[in-house]
Amino acid sequence: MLALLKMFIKEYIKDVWGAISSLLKGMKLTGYYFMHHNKEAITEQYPDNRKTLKMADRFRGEVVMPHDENNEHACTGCTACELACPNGTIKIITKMEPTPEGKKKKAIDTFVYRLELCTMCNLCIEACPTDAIKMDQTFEHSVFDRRLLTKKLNKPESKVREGIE
Amino acid sequence: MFEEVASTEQGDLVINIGPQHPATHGVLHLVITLNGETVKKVEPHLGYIHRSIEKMCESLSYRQFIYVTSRMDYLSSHINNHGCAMLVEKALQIEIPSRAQYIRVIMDELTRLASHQLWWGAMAMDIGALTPFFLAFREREMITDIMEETCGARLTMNYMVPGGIMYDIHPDFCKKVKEFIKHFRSKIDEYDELLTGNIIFQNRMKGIGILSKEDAISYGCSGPTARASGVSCDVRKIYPYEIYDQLKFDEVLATEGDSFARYQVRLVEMHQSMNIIEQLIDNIPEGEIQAKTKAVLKLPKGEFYTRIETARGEFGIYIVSEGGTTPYRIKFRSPGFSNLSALDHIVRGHKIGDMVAIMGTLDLVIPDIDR
Amino acid sequence: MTREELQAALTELQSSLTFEEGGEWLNINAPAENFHELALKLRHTSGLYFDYLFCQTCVDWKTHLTMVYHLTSMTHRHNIVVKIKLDRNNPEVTTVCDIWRTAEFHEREVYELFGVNFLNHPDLRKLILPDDWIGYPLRKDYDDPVNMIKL
Amino acid sequence: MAGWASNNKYSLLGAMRSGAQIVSYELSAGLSIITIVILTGSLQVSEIIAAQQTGWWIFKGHIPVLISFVIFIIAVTAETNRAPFDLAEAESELTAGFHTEYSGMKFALFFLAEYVNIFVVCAIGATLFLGGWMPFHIGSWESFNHIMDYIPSSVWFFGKTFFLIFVIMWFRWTFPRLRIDQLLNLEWKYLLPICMFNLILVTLMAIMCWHF
Repeated sequence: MLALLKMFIKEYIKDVWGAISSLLKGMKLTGYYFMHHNKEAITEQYPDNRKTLKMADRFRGEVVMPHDENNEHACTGCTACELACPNGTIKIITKMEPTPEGKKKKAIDTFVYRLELCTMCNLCIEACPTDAIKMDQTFEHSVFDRRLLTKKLNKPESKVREGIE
Repeated sequence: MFEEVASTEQGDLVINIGPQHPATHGVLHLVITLNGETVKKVEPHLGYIHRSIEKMCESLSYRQFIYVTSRMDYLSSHINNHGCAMLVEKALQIEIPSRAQYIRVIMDELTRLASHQLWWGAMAMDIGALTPFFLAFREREMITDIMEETCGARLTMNYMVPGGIMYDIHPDFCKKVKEFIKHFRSKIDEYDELLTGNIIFQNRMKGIGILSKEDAISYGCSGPTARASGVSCDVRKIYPYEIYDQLKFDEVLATEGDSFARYQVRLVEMHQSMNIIEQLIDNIPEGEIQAKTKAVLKLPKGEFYTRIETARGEFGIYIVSEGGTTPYRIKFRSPGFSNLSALDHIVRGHKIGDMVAIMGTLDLVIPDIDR
Repeated sequence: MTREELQAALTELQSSLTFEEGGEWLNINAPAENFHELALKLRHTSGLYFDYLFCQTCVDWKTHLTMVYHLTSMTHRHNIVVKIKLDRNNPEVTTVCDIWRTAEFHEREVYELFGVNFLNHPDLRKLILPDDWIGYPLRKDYDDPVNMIKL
Repeated sequence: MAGWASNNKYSLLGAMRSGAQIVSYELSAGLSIITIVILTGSLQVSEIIAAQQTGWWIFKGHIPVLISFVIFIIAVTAETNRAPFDLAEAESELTAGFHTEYSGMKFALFFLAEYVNIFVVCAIGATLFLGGWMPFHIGSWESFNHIMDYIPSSVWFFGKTFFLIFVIMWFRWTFPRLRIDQLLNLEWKYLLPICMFNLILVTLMAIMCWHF
């Protein structure tokens, strides 16, 4: 009887001690992080670090059409991107433009890009045969008027670069 | 809804958990009937973020429909995409280059790690511990950085295309992954220290929400939830895809079927995932990353089914093709949907606090359930 | 069990089954009548023992509906696909949720998206859609001029 | 009461939990205070502190006082509804418990009350176990004691109080929440018996004058 009681008390104390030590172990860890928060914590001071913040090169923020210094782009208006897009984000309006030889040639009038529909899936860039569009690394897209999200990607007066078919 | 209230016994309290509730991790609506603090019945009401992905896919081509699946189970978006790409490859009998296979598997396992880390933090948050959430996110941040660098996005990567992967890995990829594995190996012990050994945590978890093996099979559970009940259902082992049959890893099984078993299965799975990545990361073969495919994919007439092991369980895609460029009917068998159906069964008789803990260990992702 | 063995065993089980050629797994066409009995046999016959219903869905073929059950056996690791042709105007089939409990949710989903009526289902209510929704969205002729965006 | 009044099911559950919790934990908090009262022989706070002039009770009182200190900390954490005993406002279960429906100034008052509560119990703890405004002295280190005496007593008191508050907050980051039945089990099966046993020990100690 006494032995049983002794065992019970021993078990009881062991239980209580085990419980407390497991709690203390956790507290030690959080205490360590409290003391070493400068070293271990990863914090992006986001709006304040805009100047130094660099997104990864491949980060997909929005579709842009790069123009070179002569205000020329590489888009032929083949609508491959329009077909590849799952959401109807891209709409290409073409026009007929006279070439120097006097023939008429298809060229883009407006490259409409609706950012609000875009899911940044990169399918249009994959589809583009002339690498005319690419993904930009911007990510702050919020505006007050949703009409601003419908963008025209080709700059006014821009032309197709020579030699791109 | 009103009939439900009327049909409950007197003295029962009908309480709505969700659609906006911290415990549901999304917009799941649970109508629970309580007797005091004890749960008598749980009734899930779904559809708050149903986007009708199955219907949408019927009008998308076989290249386009892949991106939608990353919006389902957003935590294992990579693996969902992988499953879809695999299905198209299977139907068209495309052999994909081994470099792409290796990269796909590494990415899958990284996604699984990230998903389990997030689960660990969120589950700890469900039972009231705050620090685990931050610890888990700190490590997850490294994975998402790796993903961002290589795939271009942090969560919905859309890195898989039928026939391979979209573009080659970033030059720093291998170095960063190795760094991450080394770092995470040292940090995963902290997970144990902080939570696993904790007496309060153990009391909250052990013997709670027991799902027997028969029930797990009958309810169609899969993934860690079923493996904790002793159901051997790891698709990676049973129906190996890509290069999983050449890899050395164990299927993690537990027999208890309680919350603690589910917890431990996932923790051990993190170790297994790291082992897999370590086996692969130094041996990525050189070569092509994409097999040659036609610009417009047309699946042959017929029915195709692919299964893949996501972080939550078995993800199945069933496509009925009429031979055109778009699927005739597509069905996603999402692991969360089946796992959720077992919730009512295992929660009954437990306290409301346990219900939250059980939901945490089931690891439900609501967009996955709603689709 | 190999495909041929399965086919033989299933024919023995119920002679009215027809089998489809091709496909990854054995495809079975079963009649809608007495489906519950067949399901019970599939679940409990010792050689077959299909205890895991991992996917249950419905396909609208414009002329008829097809219920598709993907079954696997956790012990024998073989899979079959059971298909049941249903009348499109009055689709009715007995529930299997007493055999595979996961079917309860899957059937509710099929009920609201395809309008298939599951007999003896304990709780056949809409799961995803609002209670007052009209129409069956995943049927091919479903048209919703308000919410549908045509691209 | 506030939980009930707001006519919300979460709040009602929170209020019920809070009631059960406060009633049970009041006991062990009270009993652990009584140990000090026994040692001092007075209920007057000034006398309790005066008795600690030669050393704080937590050092003077050997293990029994240490035990009662630990129990006191646990009990007051529970009584002030702080994690891991924050069942009344368990955010993952009851969204916010009894104050789900309150916002603005009412919410502010609730929280003000809660934090004042923490401050008060920690102040009591500092008074009883850590010697109130008495500076930290070590036996015969005269010069060390002298330096300690220069620190104003109010700094000592607030320092001790804030240390206890810090410990309670430390609990909050670290521990997962208990379940309601475990909470009551902990009180009635562990804390109360230990407290009772401890009380006998302390009484014996006080009679035999084993403490310093």
